[in-house]
Amino acid sequence: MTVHETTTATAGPKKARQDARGTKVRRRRVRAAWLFLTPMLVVLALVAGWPLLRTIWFSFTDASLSQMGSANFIGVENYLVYDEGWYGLLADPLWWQSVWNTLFFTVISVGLETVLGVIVALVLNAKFRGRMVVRAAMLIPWAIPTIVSAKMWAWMLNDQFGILNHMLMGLGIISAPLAWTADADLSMWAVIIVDVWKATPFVALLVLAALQMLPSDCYEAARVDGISPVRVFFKVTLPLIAPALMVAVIFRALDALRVFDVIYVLTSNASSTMTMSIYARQQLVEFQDVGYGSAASTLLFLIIALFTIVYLYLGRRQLGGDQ
Amino acid sequence: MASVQLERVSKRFGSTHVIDEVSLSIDHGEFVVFVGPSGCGKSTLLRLIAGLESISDGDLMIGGKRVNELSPQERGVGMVFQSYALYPHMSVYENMAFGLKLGKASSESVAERVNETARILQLEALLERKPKALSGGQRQRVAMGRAIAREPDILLFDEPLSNLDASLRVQMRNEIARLHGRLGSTMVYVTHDQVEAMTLADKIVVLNKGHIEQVGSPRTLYERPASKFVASFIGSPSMNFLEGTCRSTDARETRVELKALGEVVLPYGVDSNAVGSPITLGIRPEHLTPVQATGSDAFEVINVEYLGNESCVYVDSDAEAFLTCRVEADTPIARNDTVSLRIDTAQAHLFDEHGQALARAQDSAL
Amino acid sequence: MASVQLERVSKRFGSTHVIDEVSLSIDHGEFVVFVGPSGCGKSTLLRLIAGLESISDGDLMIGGKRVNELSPQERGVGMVFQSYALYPHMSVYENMAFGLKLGKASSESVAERVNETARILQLEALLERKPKALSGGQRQRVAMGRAIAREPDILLFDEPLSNLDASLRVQMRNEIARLHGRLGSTMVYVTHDQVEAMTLADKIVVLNKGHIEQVGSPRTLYERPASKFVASFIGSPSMNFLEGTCRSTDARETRVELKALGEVVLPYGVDSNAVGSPITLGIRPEHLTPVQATGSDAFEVINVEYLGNESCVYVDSDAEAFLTCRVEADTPIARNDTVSLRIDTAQAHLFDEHGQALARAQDSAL
Amino acid sequence: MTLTHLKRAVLKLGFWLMVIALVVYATFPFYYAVVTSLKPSSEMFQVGYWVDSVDWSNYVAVLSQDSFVQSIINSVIVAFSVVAIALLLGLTAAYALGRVRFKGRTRVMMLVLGVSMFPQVAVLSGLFEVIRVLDLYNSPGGLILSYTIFTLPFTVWVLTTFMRQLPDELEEAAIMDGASPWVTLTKVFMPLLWPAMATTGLLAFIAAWNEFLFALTFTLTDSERTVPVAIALISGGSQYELPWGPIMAASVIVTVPLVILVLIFQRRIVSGLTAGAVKG
Amino acid sequence: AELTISCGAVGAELTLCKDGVKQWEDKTGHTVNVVSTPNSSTERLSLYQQILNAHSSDIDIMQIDIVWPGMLAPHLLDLNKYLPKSATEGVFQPLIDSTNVEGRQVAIPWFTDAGVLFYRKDLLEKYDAEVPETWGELTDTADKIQKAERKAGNDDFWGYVFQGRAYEGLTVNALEWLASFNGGTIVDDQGDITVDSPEAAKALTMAHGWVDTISPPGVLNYTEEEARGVFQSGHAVFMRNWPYAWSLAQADSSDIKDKVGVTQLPKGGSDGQHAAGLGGWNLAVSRYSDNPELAADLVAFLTSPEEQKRRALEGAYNPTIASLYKDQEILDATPFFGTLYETFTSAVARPSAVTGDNYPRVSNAFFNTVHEVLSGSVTAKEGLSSLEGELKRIKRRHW
Ligand SMILES: Nc1ncnc2c1ncn2[C@@H]1O[C@H](COP(=O)(O)OP(=O)(O)OP(=O)(O)O)[C@@H](O)[C@H]1O
Ligand SMILES: Nc1ncnc2c1ncn2[C@@H]1O[C@H](COP(=O)(O)OP(=O)(O)OP(=O)(O)O)[C@@H](O)[C@H]1O
Ligand SMILES: [Mg+2]
Ligand SMILES: [Mg+2]
Repeated sequence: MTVHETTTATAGPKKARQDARGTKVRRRRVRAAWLFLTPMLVVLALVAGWPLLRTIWFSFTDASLSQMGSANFIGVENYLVYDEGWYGLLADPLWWQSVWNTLFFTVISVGLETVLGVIVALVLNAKFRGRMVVRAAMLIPWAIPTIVSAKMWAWMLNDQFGILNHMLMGLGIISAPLAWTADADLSMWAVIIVDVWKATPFVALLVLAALQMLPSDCYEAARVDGISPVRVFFKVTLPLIAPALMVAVIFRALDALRVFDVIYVLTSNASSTMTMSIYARQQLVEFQDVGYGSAASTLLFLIIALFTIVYLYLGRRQLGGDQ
Repeated sequence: MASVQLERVSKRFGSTHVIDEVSLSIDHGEFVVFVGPSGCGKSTLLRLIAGLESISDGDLMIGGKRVNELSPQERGVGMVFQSYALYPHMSVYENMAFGLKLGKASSESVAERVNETARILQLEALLERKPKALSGGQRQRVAMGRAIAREPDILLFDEPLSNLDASLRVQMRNEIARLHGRLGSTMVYVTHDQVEAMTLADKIVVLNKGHIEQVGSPRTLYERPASKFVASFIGSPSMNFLEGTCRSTDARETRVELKALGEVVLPYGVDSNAVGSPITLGIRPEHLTPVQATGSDAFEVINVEYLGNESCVYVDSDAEAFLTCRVEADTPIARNDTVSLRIDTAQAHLFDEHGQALARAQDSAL
Repeated sequence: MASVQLERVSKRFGSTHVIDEVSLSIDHGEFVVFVGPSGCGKSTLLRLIAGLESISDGDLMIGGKRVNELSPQERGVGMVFQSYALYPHMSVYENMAFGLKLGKASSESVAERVNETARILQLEALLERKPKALSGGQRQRVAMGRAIAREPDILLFDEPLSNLDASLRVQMRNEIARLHGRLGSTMVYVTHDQVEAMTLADKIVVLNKGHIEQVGSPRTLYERPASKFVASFIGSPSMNFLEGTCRSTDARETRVELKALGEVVLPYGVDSNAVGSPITLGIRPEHLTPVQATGSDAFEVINVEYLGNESCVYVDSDAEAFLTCRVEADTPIARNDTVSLRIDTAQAHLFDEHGQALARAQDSAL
Repeated sequence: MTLTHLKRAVLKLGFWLMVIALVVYATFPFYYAVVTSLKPSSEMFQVGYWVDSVDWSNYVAVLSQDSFVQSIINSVIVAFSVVAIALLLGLTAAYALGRVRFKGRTRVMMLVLGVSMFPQVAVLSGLFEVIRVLDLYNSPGGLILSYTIFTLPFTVWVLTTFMRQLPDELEEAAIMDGASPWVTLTKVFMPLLWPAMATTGLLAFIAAWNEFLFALTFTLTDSERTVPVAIALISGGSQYELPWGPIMAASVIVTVPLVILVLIFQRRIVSGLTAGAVKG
Repeated sequence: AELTISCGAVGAELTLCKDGVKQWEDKTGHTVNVVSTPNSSTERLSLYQQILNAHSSDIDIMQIDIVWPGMLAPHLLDLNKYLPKSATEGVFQPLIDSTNVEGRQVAIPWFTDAGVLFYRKDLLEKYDAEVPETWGELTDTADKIQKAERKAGNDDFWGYVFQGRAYEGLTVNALEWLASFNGGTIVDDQGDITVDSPEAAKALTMAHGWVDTISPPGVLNYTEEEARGVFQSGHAVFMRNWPYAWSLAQADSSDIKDKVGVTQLPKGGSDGQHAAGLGGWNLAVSRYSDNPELAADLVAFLTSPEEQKRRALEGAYNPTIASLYKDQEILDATPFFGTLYETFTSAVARPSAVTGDNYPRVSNAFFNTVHEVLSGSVTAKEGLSSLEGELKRIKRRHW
């Protein structure tokens, strides 16, 4: 809203700028805003502050699970060190492989989820009989616990007694059963299929909410103007739901960049489906190497942050607010 | 051909009857103005014609074809919404160009048309702004620009000038008239502005509580209102009404005994059935002249309103409401004066108990 | 004490100067009307007074206290928004009661106050409806009800009656006047309606492009406009302007040579510096009378507009624009007639090259 | 006329085909889970689209465990508390972030987002320590607190986005009516944000309902565990044997409340809430 | 006092444990809480580590995998200090070795497991084939029967299924192959890396040859259950699995009831050896326990011969005490225990003790390499030599 904050830095003599920045009302409003923010920030600091700082700290130590107390500071050795050949995270081809896998997975699955989610949301937004039930039905994939749904899909994707192969073969699309989760070429796609299936409702629900909040009267104008629904969608609906869609995509992308359980349950942690999170977990949990694992987590954090910032920068107009 | 026929069209919202068996015929190229009290159903009627609301009952024909079930785009209408309904994320230019691009117009001709419309509406300087950064009147002009830039067969205007200042309103009114002349399209126009209604309309439709009170040319409505409602609604300040009784009537004159002003003789005859029954005499402010009080029939002046070009004198008539007289701006009459009232009897209207105008004997067609 | 002083108040949106060093003083209990062209900054000025926009420069005082930094509630203002801004999820009743309840009024007195307001605004039957199910005019009345129910010290109205029909508007106008009398609160009112401005205002402020053109009583503005802008803006149809040259002036009369109408003599003197320089003569339509053409100075009638209570005659003057004359409704003049024009010279105004009114010699105060 | 009718019919048909396709796509795995859960364990390794004979034994087995029922109760408590906290804190924060322009707003937004950028395993042990310090280990409180780490950023962002879209004039009107920010938020914005709140609430609820890693790590005894852990702990006779039937039955059981919840919540996801508010 | 024990997950295992605990409770009058833990051993491990790292006393006694003692040792109690020597008497030596870290007895073996070969008696009979003694024989027989069965219309029939997913199970499987060819156990007792040997290459090349010929391509993602699924639904003739599959295959609802045989895993060649991967679970006591003596006592009770016998009888859990394999009662209940005695005594342990903390890395590098070899993305030779490099790299951090 424009109350008391409208004087922007674009123009106007210096005095005015200071004046506007310093007004009591504005200050009071800002104070109220911080007051409103505080509970959230306190809770977040409480739950996230220590764990995150700790992770970052450990990434510079040689801590291991069995001797966490006696961790030594080793600088960036976990990241990169020369000791008759390069060692460390940045020199590990598996890490780079997992970065690439993660990005591939994220781009493809979030892309598909977005498109599909918008389509589903449009359908759910239409008025028809039984809409309630369909809405509930569409949410089911998201509602099933990931560990269960991943197992369920593992079951359905099973090469021998999986129903998917059975169906595809019944339809004559494939002649021999495919080893969805074992075949290095297919396993990533299997994971993507499952993730898209699972996360589409998330996008759909958010977009649905955005669709419901649209101003209704300019749609009437579009109808009278005789604009085709497709054009209305791209020129009116899409720009108007863009902020919500962007947020949905951000959170989906964050989840996808940190993807873990689906892959963990569905495929072996072979290099073809190794993601950054799995890599980090492997180091942290399976290999007991808290230092190295924390380094991987921190790097993962940095990569995500980088992407997020780029993404937000590109989409800043959609999100409105700070120009 | 863009004629519009409504045949016993009704609209209900739940149990509220908003439009009640309205029948109306609008010729191709005609300019029809809807007037009526706030909430009487004008916008609803426009929305029914546009196809934005479903018709509960009755038929709507456009160009002779029943269109009840057609979508707005199939009806070939354009509309200026009372609530503007601008696209919030588009600039003024885009708002106006959006509907145009559809017609596969080349982008040059789109630009040309939009710029021309913007010029007419004096929006040239604002083309890059978003609706949020516009004043109320500017938004309204954008809403109008959007509809007229498309030049559709049927144009529906819902109070398109209500938020403009008087001089801009006059200009816009002229532009609309010119547009009507140029396009020859059918226009349906809702307004609360007396002057707009009178000057633009080929035909004025007076609506009241969802039904049509009277349809006619501006002059007919003003000079021969079919009912007390129309008489009071058209013309501002409103017509004065005086209760009384019809004493006698013949072909040439009618005697009426008024409670407040005593007996007056009107120079025309009315339906003889009215004799002896209660009657209401209507007289417009400009036909009621206050003069220096002459003895018995003296009334007190409650207020004198100066309007610049004229003044209004409010007189306490002992009747239900004050009587309003329209006088020159620099009238010597002041508050608390006592005045007599002179009625221009030729301009007086008579209404029966039910508010219907009494038919004049050998009334010449207007 | 709810007097309002603006001292060199400015407002900028980015680089757009919307309000430019406006100084204005409004007394306690005064009724001030803002008028001005669409987009001139009226709403912005109201919003500055309300505290909804920050003041870029200058001081705003309420009751003698600088309030630039106070929040709206501390200023004790109520406002009717041009865009209504109704709470869409609340019924009409709740919309009006919301502010009252926040004011910690007892629920009984809230109900009483809301019902009374609803009665005044003729909204009783709609109290349970949501804004969505209201007509434009009904919404506007709710917006007004919300502000006046609270009876604040300062009431700001932004075009509160623009979507109402003429007769309702007259009633509402009277209600506002009555409310003003009863509450004695300071009222600032934006309108495009000439009649509202003239009848309600103690003082009219004419705004143009963010600065004040003239402040004065309705009569002053109408009869002694300080500039061509004010002259053209106040009064509808607008004043006619004729180009010419000042030939001579003395204490009692001024001779002006008009391009279109030849020499006219005005019965008052002006600043003698004007002699010899180009000049504009302004004459209101009601003071320009078309008469049967008498030889040489004959003009063609372009159009005659019938307005019910009067007619407008548009005459082609060879000057830039048409000349408008206001005549009786049943004028015999018709399109394409030729007419001569008679000027009521006592009512003519003179403006210099820059559009400023020429000071009249020994001008009596109005 | 007939042509338009035909066109409309075709469009309608296409629409319904689409609906059906989407429903099948979304629910087939669940359907398959239901089918599997109703099969006796002997038919487990056979592909079958239908249930020939209904066998409730898996359900009986699951529900007869007290701890499973208890875990559903725990999940309900945890998920509802998480949603309540997330919505409350999210709404207030969204008001500040979406409606007030102040320096550092973007930074706060990014900070909030940053919390969701670390992999869960990385924060696990730190969070474990925090929870132990706060003495919330093995109690619903620990889960409720830890779940805010992923529900809160999401809620804050979504609500902020939606909050920004509400017309400015409404807040201005509230200000003129003398409403404090808190009243504006609760009385004016909240009712208008129902679609967004129902959505985020639902998503947060499901996220909390389904969370596994924290729930596993921060609880120890059966009486404190939540549903996903309970499901994960269902096992067969030996380490390697996966008891598909009971797992599927349990999954179906815990999904049903969610479906009901969706049916309830989605009534709030209605359109046109702001219609009629402002002109222009 | 109150103790907390984590043993097994829900199911028969848990019931057995609870029964045992109950007896101890009755005997001593203390109370014991039994908490269930995730079925997946990695998840269980990370849970333990969370708790142990927090020095929490929440769990006193833990059931830990045979490969974990090396990792968890710092957090575990030296049971020698609390228990008499007799507590580990008669236990298989490899198991004792694996639980003794730097002289500290950090856990007591509770039950054991070893890889065995399941085969379809009926099919071998039908096609007149012998139970294979070497991998070569197995390959031939499997191939033959698979071809014949497919011809007979059994389209998705396969010769041999095992655990090929890149996970700990593959380490065990591949270790068995290597050992059966005398290819060592990746890292020897001294900690030297021995994996890059011609024998190992041979073994892996052979295994690679199975994929998509006698083993389904999906085997690369099989764990125990997937393999059992294929075998138990009658779609394979041979299967490598743990003994647990026996009782399931013999269950009434099984398709192959009474058609199954169990034997030792084949030798690498005529000069090879039968090598079974060693699995199993131990009981350990947390150092942070408030009642270490009691906890140790409970461990001793649960691992006592009597208790192990009960578990063998009621749940077919393989005892860790050699003498119990001669117990007639046990042999009557589970006849194949006798045939497997050899297997258990000669089972090959994974090099977890010697690599300690680094075992998971070693195992991970190993099964990843094997998986790559199996899926054909590298040859066995290349894979092993790069594995050696990788292991050296890991060893850099000293094991
Ligand atoms: N956010 C903004 N950014 C830039 N310009 C703005 C913004 N808001 C308003 N304006 C401009 O400021 C000027 C004054 O606006 P304001 O709403 O005060 O006009 P107004 O006098 O109320 O007009 P109207 O009679 O049409 O309502 C307009 O020209 C408008 O375009
Ligand atoms: N959705 C609805 N449900 C119930 N009544 C409605 C609904 N929409 C409109 N109405 C009522 O229908 C009547 C006609 O509304 P409409 O908008 O057509 O009035 P209008 O003539 O355009 O009035 P105005 O001049 O005030 O714009 C009004 O009394 C209004 O309250
Ligand atoms: Mg309307
Ligand atoms: Mg305005």
